[in-house]
Amino acid sequence: MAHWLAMGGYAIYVWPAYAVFLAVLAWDWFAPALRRRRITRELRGRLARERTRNARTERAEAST
Amino acid sequence: MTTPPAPAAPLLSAHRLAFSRNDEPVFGPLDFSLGSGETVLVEGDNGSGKTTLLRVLAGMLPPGTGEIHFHGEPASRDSRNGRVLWLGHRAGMNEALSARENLGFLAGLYGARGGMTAATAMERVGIAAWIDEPVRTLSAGQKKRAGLARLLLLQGDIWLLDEPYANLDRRGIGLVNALIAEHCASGGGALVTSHGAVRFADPRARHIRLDA
Amino acid sequence: MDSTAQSMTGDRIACRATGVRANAAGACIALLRRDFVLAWRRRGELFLPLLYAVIVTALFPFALGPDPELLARIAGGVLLVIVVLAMLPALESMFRADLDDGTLEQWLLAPQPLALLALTRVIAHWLTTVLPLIIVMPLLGALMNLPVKVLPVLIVTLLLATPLLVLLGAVLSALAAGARRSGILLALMLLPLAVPVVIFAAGAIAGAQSGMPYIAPLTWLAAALVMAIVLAPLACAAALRIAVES
Amino acid sequence: MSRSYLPHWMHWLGSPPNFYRFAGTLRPWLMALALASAAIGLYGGLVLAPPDYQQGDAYRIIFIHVPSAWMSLFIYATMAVAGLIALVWRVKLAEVIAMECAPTGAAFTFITLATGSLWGKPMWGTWWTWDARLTSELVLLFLYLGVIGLCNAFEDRRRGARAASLLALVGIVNLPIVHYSVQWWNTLHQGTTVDFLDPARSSIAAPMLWPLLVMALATHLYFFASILGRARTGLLSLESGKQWVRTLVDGQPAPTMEAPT
Repeated sequence: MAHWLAMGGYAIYVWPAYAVFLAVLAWDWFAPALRRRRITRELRGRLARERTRNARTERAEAST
Repeated sequence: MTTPPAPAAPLLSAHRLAFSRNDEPVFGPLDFSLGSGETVLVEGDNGSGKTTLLRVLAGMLPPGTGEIHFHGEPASRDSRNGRVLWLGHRAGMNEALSARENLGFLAGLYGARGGMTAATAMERVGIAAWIDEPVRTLSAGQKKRAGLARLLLLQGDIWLLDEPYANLDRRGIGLVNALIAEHCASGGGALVTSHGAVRFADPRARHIRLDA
Repeated sequence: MDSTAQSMTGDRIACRATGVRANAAGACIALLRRDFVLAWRRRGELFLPLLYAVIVTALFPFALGPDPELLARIAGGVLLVIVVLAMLPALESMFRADLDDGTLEQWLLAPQPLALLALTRVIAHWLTTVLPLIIVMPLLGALMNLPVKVLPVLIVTLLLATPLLVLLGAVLSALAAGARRSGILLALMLLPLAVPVVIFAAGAIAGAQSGMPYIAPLTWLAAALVMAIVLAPLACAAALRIAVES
Repeated sequence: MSRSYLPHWMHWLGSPPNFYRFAGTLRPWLMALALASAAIGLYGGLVLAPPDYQQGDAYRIIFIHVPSAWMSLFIYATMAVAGLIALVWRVKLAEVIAMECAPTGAAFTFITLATGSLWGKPMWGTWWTWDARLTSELVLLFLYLGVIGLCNAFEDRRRGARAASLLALVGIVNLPIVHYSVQWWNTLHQGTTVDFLDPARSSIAAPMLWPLLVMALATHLYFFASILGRARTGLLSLESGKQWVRTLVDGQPAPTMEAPT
């Protein structure tokens, strides 16, 4: 195993290359998920505000 | 001005014309035509799509669905350009140049009407004294008038006027109505948007009502 | 100006009666004249790229030492890069003012093809902002101790390369005109497009400097210029349409 | 617009809610396949394949470097095709796909440059060389960044997408010219060229070739999974006013009417 990890002496080049590959693709995979969560949170807030606004106007209409 | 004999196709016609922005319908479907000598007034509140309609007709926005014809030909660069004059919110004039220079340039693009020069056009709209001043120094109303001078000077029988009354005083509004009337009398046609606050002079004008 | 309008009116009456449209050559001349008047009115700004080029050129000997041989060896490439950098700021504002004041809307509805107007604008821009840079090249060459035999090749190279860069820059400038901010964005977009131009231009200059043939890269530049004259205005027109849409 | 002559299934898939659901179903499968093939490819490449007789184990970077380089070009081509569709037919989905391709493409281009650099150091003794291939790849990265930057510089995202699509198309004309010119330039300055051990040489031995091809398959599958996810997110933000997004987000039917004024 240690022999394999040493990569024939090239470990300091091979493993960072694979680390870059994995890290960048992990970013690529998770960035849209984070963006998506932000979008849905904002949208949920907007919908909630809209509902309270509508409820308020309905009450106002009922009282007049 | 030479107008073709009576059974000619209208200057501009729209058939089932509709436009959506981001899948939200903005206006339409609309059917209308603008014949020679006619004025069509497009009315509606803010946000009802008046400007959008004019931009679609001018080819600055792609039509959503429906057809537009100019002189009976389907709308294209060839059938539209050179026939349409556009007056929008912006003057279409460079601020550092004088009205004379701007008008001279545009006359080079569009061609000038017979018997009309930058000077006579500016005279007609009442700001001849400012003809050599940089456009930057003109007031909003004067810029609008300079835009009207452009309509007078340039060739093109279909006028698309987006809120031509904005920024104008009572005399200016009268001027716009007089210019439209003259243009129609000489065989042209005008499509005019207004948010309804201004009384349109021509009682025969047809109306298109856009609702938000 | 008034007399022009007057004389134009003469032909237009005939045009109108026969339905012939305003002609393309007249439109191009009108646009060129307008841009020249505008440039003349802002002639102070035209000196800024020149000043920039002179200052940067003067900095090189300070940074690298006044060794005439070293300067002579790098002069061609350095001057090429300085010209490219000096062109950049002006490229950004190629269409912006016209978009903001509504002139582009008038372009769009003019009887002439939009691409033709864009090409005319490129020519006007090149004549007013880039040509002066090429004219002062002998002076800059002297500052950098450029070998005299290289100077003509340098100037011919720039005469081919800079119009090409302005054509490419016009497309990008039109693309960026509708955006909120551009600035560094334009440089970022221009870099990939400028790479081949700079390579061939530098190749020609290096060839002349080392006594090797320099005709081949110049031919490539000329071919690219012809291609760009045909294609770039079309792309530019498409970009301007996107910019006007709103 | 007249989209009616497109095949029916394309029309169906072009509708954002349909695409959203379809992509949501397909995506996990693609990603699972991508991970499985990556596992096989990496096992083959890192464990089974023998060391290279010249480069020792350093050559094992090839199994990510070359697939990434292929992806950087493949994604650019995808972006340009989607951009063309977006410009000509104004299909919203094509705009979204074109724009969402750019970050992933830039990511693969960056990986190519970084791994190439890590490979170059032990092989050529330098982190960077102005080799034709590397230089073209760097230019490609700038093209991607330009597309991303232009798209984001617009207030109106759809207009930004179309402008950036046009830039992508200009770039695709430019890329071969860049490659050719850089090659020409490189032969001109022969002194700087390092003896490049062509990584994609066809004489590669079979135990090294099959992991490379499997890794290429894995990156393609990954890209498809990634672009589906990105396009879903892009559609969600672009269509945030729409009923289907509202129902999707909070499960309850949204108010059908704005507050009366």
